[in-house]
Amino acid sequence: MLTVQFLARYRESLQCESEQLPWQEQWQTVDDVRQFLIARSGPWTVLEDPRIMCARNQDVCSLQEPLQAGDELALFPMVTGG
Amino acid sequence: MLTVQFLARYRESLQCESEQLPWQEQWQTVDDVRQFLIARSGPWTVLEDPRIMCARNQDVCSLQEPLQAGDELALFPMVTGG
Amino acid sequence: MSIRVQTAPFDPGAELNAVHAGELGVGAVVTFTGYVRDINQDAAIEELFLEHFPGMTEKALAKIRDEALQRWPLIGAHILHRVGPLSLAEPIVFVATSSMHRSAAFAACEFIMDYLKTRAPFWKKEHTTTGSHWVDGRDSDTLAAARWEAADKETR
Amino acid sequence: MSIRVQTAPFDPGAELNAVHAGELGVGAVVTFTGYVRDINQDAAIEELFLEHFPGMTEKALAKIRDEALQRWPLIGAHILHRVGPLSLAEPIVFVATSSMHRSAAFAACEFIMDYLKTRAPFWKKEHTTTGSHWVDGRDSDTLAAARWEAADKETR
Repeated sequence: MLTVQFLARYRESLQCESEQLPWQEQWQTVDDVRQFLIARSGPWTVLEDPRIMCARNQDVCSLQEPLQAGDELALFPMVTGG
Repeated sequence: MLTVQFLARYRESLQCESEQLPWQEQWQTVDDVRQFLIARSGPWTVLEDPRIMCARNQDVCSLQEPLQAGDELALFPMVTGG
Repeated sequence: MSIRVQTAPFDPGAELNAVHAGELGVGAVVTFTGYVRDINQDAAIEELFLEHFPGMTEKALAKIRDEALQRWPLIGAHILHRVGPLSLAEPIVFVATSSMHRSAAFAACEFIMDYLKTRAPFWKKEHTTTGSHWVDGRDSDTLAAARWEAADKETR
Repeated sequence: MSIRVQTAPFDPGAELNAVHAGELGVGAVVTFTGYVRDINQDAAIEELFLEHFPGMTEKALAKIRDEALQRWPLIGAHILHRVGPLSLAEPIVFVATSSMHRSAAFAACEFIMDYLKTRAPFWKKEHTTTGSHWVDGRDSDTLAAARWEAADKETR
């Protein structure tokens, strides 16, 4: 299982805050999961955003970060705090 | 006439706050006046301080700043505010 | 050494004074305060909403604070960030760094802001008379944060 | 845009809040506050005395402030400095810079402090249980100010 959270603009576009995905053996990195979601097409193409950010288990990481079953992945647009 | 002010540590060493010097034609820069004062020897050698600072008419300047009759010169140790 | 994320307004002046009151031996305190602008290109802005990622926000800020503490000899480093609805001209963020000497406090305060702007999970949404929109991230913030990594490599 | 030199104590927090209250459109305020240390190598220090050069002090500070305003797009720049007798832990100096964006406010605030430390006519004298002595100037301050001149030449 992989928990995926969508934040801010992505959450609104997808009308989805969080999703549990059955773990797939071919997933190696964050980007593999992102491509899997984009392939759903329609609103999911919002994840093609070139400035997309992600966090694995609540630590900001790159799209090349390795994933494993049980991880919590968050996908979110470029941050704008401060 | 040249007015010379001495500040902080220099004022204390020289026991002099301010002095009016008759203008001398050979004075061209701040350093010429400083050398004239050092030549008095005794406590005046305090002005040999390699970190001495100066201001001409209340603007910080270098020892090479040109002077003219009527100027107000201030000689003081390295500043330590802030 | 506080990290606070809160919906309640705060008083930057009281925060600054608390830094010095709480730490012995402090010679220098540098603060940054970010405010909701009270004039803007789009004069129709009525309110700002700050979304965050509750599970991660304080952890992300603590990580940034800890990296500053590793890089510079600080006495203290404090981060306070509002979330939820904010009115025009209200303070959004307050960062304070204290040290014996000023250069460390200046560098660390700017470092914390540059990293907060690019790594802490906050998103601004502007509510205007004609609707709401998410504020775009700025490449200038990404560049500002990247400077510290470049500086880091140079000195290694 | 105030320049103040005063014997009366001041409240850094109130000064920070006044900067924002007085200026429309401010997004970022950076402050520096310098304090008399309340612990020191020489534990016998009882009081600090700040001498200045009354005819020149405000003029020198205004010149430093004006140079900062020329170098960076600031909304405001404020300098407040105590003179006369100061107790341990009291604020000595407060500098605040405000701008639309933070990098200008950070750079200008540090620039003002580096120049104040090397060009403004203030001298510290420490009164201890065993006597009084003038505080020595620091070469590190001269180097900090020189950095800005080097940076200036590079970009010309």
